Amino acid sequence: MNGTATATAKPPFGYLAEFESVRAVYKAAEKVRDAGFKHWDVHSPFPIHGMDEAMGLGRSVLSWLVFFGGATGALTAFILQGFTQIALYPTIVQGKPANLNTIPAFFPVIFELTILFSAFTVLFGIMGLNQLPRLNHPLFSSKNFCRFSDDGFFIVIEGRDSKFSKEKTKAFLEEIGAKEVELVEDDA
Amino acid sequence: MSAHKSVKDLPEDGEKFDIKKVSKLLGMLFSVGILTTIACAVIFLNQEWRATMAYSWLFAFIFFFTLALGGLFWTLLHNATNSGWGVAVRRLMENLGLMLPWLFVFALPFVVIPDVRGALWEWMGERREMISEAEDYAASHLETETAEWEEKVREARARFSEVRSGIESGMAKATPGEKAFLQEKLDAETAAFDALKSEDAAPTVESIKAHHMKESNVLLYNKGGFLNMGFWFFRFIAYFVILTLLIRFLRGLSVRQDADGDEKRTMLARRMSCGFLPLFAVVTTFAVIDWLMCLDYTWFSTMWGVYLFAGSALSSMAVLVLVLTYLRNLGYLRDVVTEEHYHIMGKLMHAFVIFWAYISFSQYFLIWYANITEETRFFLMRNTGHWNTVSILLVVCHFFIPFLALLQKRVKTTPRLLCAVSLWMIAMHIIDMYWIVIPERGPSLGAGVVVPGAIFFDVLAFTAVGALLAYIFLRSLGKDSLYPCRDPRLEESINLMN
Amino acid sequence: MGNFFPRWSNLLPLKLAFCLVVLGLAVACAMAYYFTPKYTRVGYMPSQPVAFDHSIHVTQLGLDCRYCHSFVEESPHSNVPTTQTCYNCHSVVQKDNPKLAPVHESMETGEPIHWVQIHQPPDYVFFNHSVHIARGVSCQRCHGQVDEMETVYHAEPHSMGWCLNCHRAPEKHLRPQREVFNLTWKPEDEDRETFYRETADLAGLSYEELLGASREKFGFEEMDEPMSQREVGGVLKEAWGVSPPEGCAGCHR
Amino acid sequence: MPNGTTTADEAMKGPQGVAREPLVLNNRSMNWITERICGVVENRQPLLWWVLFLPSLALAGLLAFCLVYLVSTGVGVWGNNQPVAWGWAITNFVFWIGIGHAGTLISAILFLMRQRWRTSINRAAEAMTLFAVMCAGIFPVFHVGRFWMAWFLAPIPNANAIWQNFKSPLLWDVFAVSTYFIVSVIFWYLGLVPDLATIRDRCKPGIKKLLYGMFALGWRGGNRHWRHYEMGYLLLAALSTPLVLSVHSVVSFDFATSVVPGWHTTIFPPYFVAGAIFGGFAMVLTLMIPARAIYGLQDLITHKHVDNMAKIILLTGSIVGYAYIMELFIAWYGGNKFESDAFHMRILSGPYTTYYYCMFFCNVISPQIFWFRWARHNLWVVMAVCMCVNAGMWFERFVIIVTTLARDFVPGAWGFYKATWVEKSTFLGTFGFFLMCFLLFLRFLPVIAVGEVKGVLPESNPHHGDDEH
Repeated sequence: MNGTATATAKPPFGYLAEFESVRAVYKAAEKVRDAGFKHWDVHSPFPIHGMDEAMGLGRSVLSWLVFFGGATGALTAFILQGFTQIALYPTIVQGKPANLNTIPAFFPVIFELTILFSAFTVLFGIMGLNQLPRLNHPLFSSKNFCRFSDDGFFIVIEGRDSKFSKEKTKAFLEEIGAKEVELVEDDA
Repeated sequence: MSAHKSVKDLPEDGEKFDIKKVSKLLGMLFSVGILTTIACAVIFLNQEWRATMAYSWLFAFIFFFTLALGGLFWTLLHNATNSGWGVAVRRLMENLGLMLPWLFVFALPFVVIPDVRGALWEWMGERREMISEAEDYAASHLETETAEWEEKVREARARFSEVRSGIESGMAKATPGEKAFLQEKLDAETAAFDALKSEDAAPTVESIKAHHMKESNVLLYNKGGFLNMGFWFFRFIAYFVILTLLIRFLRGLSVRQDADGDEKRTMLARRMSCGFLPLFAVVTTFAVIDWLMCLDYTWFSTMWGVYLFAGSALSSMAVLVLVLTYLRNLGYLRDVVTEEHYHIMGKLMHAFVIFWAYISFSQYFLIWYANITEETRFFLMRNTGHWNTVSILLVVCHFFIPFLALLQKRVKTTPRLLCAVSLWMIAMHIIDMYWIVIPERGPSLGAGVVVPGAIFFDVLAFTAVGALLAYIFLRSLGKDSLYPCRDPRLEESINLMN
Repeated sequence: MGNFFPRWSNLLPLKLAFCLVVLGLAVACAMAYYFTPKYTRVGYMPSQPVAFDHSIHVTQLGLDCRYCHSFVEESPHSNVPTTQTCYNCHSVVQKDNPKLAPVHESMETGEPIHWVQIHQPPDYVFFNHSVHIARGVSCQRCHGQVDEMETVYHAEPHSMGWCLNCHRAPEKHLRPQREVFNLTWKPEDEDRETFYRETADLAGLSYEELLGASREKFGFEEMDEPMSQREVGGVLKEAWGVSPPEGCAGCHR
Repeated sequence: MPNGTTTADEAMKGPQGVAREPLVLNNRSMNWITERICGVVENRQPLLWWVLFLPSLALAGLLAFCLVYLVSTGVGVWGNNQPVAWGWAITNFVFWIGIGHAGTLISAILFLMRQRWRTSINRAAEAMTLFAVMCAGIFPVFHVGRFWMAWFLAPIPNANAIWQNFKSPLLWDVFAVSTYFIVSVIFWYLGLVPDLATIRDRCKPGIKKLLYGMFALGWRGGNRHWRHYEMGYLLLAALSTPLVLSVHSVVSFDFATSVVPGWHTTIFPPYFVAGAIFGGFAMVLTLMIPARAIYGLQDLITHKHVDNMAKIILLTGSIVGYAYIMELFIAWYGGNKFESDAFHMRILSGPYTTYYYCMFFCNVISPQIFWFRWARHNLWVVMAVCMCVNAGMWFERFVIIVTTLARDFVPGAWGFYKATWVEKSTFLGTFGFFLMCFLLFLRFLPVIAVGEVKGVLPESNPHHGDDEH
């Protein structure tokens, strides 16, 4: 909207190329990967099966984070219950002793807190790894881009990629089957 | 990402397992099986060892029974859920289930030798004793009891006439209100007296017997409707007849489809499997109630059937993984089964590891928490002394270790690793079954906690049943194609993507 | 079409989250301090209709607690003295002191003095003064150094946790029964021989037995070493068999 | 996968042979799906929405009134007393918590099993879960009497220097239900993020765009994001599955850990879980069959969906039946006098035998009609059975709680329980609150997971059309 004066000084955010179908964007992604680009992404209304391999991405590290999140939860619950029931407030109720032999009775809460902590790790893990929330982004200034959430399939090659060049990249994108290529400025 | 595979590229008649390739193994299994079976037979013939051996045999039998039962379950589930992924391995499930009719042969000692079943299921002997004792008692006491009853009636008559005359004399000078009250009293007295002197109240052999049985063992008497020999035999036969019919019907459909490729057979199998599932549930539940829960007829748990089912489905999936890998190593099923199938089988194993833990924890937990005398016996026996070590071992090794192992995708998709887990799971299932059957032996036979030396019998029985069944299983693999080669869903299955 | 959200909105969520965390911690700390009886009760010092000075009566004049709170040993409730009790002395002493005007007025009209109650357990708590007194819990343990107060105030929180502190470890607070009303008593002042001779009777042991057992347990060597609260309380707890209730039904009946 | 022009009429007849049915009928395009689902949120609501919303609002008001009346007057306005101290309050709690199980079940278990038909119904079912759990939470909170003291259940240090009794099933319940609610909210919200982005991108700048935009977190649909998102979603599904099982198991522990006859039986945990799924699916169908008709979503929520859910109802209903029979068998077989008497009282001689037979008919007999395809494909029959099941599951909880408490060990302590108008109105009010929340959800959020439905279209497979050459 604004950004006309400074846009020339700054490098552009990148090229936004639209593709016809899932199949087309998938094939194109394989080519972009093979061309050796680093800072690029495929935008689609839903996750495309097999796109991680097509883009050459590995497995998400989220599962490890969640494993440790869950372990923290289990430990928290164990310490919370052990500490309060055995050390701080040992009462003999339900005919159960106030020592570690009562551990079966602690299982339900250990389980619940494991799940709770894991779920929080998932939520904040996704937000952290994806650097969300991010409400303002150069891509949003493209009128065309908003169709990514409807039925548009896009490949974005960013300007900060070392292989990026204003002319060649555009030609490359058109060559791999882009329907329309648009230069997105880093204005916002 | 591999290219789409077509059924057309596969051999038209499927792959047949050539048993000649494994003739050495078969020969070994057969000879070991026969030798150990003879040894077992010798032990059974020995009066002194028979009871000890009975438990060993039950342990061996029930372990393999649960495996075969699991084969049937997976076949049923696969058909009923209209599933596509498992077509490639369905024949293996069917073959595993097909061991059920054979297991009847191995169950024969329980039916044929009275001492064997008597040693295992004490209610049989106790019940017989209870009945004969009650009969003797009834026969010898009929006269005295009748005399006693007559005496009682006589006394009551005297008392009744006294009361009646008293009331009647009182009625003469009573107010209307009092009259009604006295009349009521008189009616009650008359009714009580009539009841006592009526023919029904007269002691008979039957009534004395029933009364005596109730007195001597009320629990066994009350359970007589379920725990009696006639019904027990009927159930025993019925279980095997039903299970045999189920598996033969489904496998028959499947094999006939190999020849004609008729889609309708798939539809029929699906419809029938849905209907068979309730039947399967009932048979499984009562079979394990009969054979395992009744090892101690005083103990009970509503969860019992589900608990055995969970272990059965889990370990039979492990067996399927092992058999599959074995066949693939021999060069079969290479084009049909991929790592994706392993992945799903691994996931199912994982699910059942959790399910087993859930069920067994719930069962233990509720009994432990409520702490009611009649229920805790089972766990008192297994959570004290050396058996407690086994219990704790089960918690750690039947749940935590495989759970953590199967958490990783790599383990589920690598056949070698999944086989290791499967072997582990089967070992744990052996221990689980041992832990269910064997602790009952020592106390039942009056030989302390553990019968010394009996473990050799256990190993022997296990080897005998195992080797022979493995022999039969391998041979039955060779009869038909190793996968349903004309199943309409085969293409979907071989292109499986997780 | 440009971005709907301005650029500064990108960092806003993080800033907000940070502020929320700080705010949350602040609120938690504030509540932990200000919403507990430690804060809400302790220090409560209402002005009474008569400016009665405990420090004069107790410390200077040496009046025993029981002179005024006469039923504290027998009754669950500790009574507040009647006007007549005041008049025992003040009909003569300081008769014309203007501070005593409400007392005279009360005496004339028969209307009791409206003392403001300071220590008030909730109605669902059954607290019995007499049992505590009978087992060596001094007034001062719950009401503070009343003997030095010019105006009485709430010295201890009287929260449930505070009660439980003592119920869980009574040995930290017990003293010989004769010293319950001695608000200046210290364990160091206690004479060991007297203490053990008295306590041996309570414990049903001989003096030598009790002394020997304690010597082992508390590790003193000389008889004239000063005694510690641990020793006094520990021995008394054993001797009396004190095991205060820790379950709910002990106080909430 | 053959995908001709299957229409709703053809789908009615069911699958021909073994071919797989398409999940979206009439070959709809992605844009059509977006328009249709977002249209529900963006367009004016149909008259029927208002017709349903206003009475729901009124009933929710009744709930508020009843609760205010309860608190201001005292818990005595409810009919519970000794010996039946739990009565309707806990019956309703277990009932609503059970309803709340289908949502996460559909989302999690069916997701893990790669049952792609879940995509059309999971969003609504999850929303239903949340509202049902809210309704459930009301009852125990107010049942404690002084509900402003309910924070005593949280394990935080306080001036009382005591700690919760972690050996108590009731405390496990607190943990289980609150964990379940939080995880369900996370699951639901995570699934909503891409769809909120869809609505955001369609909004004109304004307050709506601001709100949807804020909650969409600036989602851009990049595959580098989808990668973590998909993994996270999978993990949440994997976590929610045992969580669903645990919640109702823990609820069953409230009963089964005791020694009370009729409560203490080891099959309770799986039996409660099956019952919860059973009742939950019935409620999903009860809500979704009208909703799809009102908003014209028949191409997305097809007969296949109804058929599958009917089958799950049949399955879980039969599992519940298995548990009933096992309970009866073991009550007789176990030889415990009190246990067998408790069941004798339930089915033959007690004051509440009618409830038992209602329960048995509604839960075990009525779903058996789903063995027949015509019944699963006749929406009226499906609705009728679902209503039966909704009622039957309430009866089940009533039978378990009230008949047992009214007739426990000592005849001298027996009693009779009758609910007051306050309890009845409160229960009715929760239905109002539930429906109100659900209607508001329909109004403001995408009722179907837009992105996920697009993902099950044949053309969403990157290899779609690879063979045709």
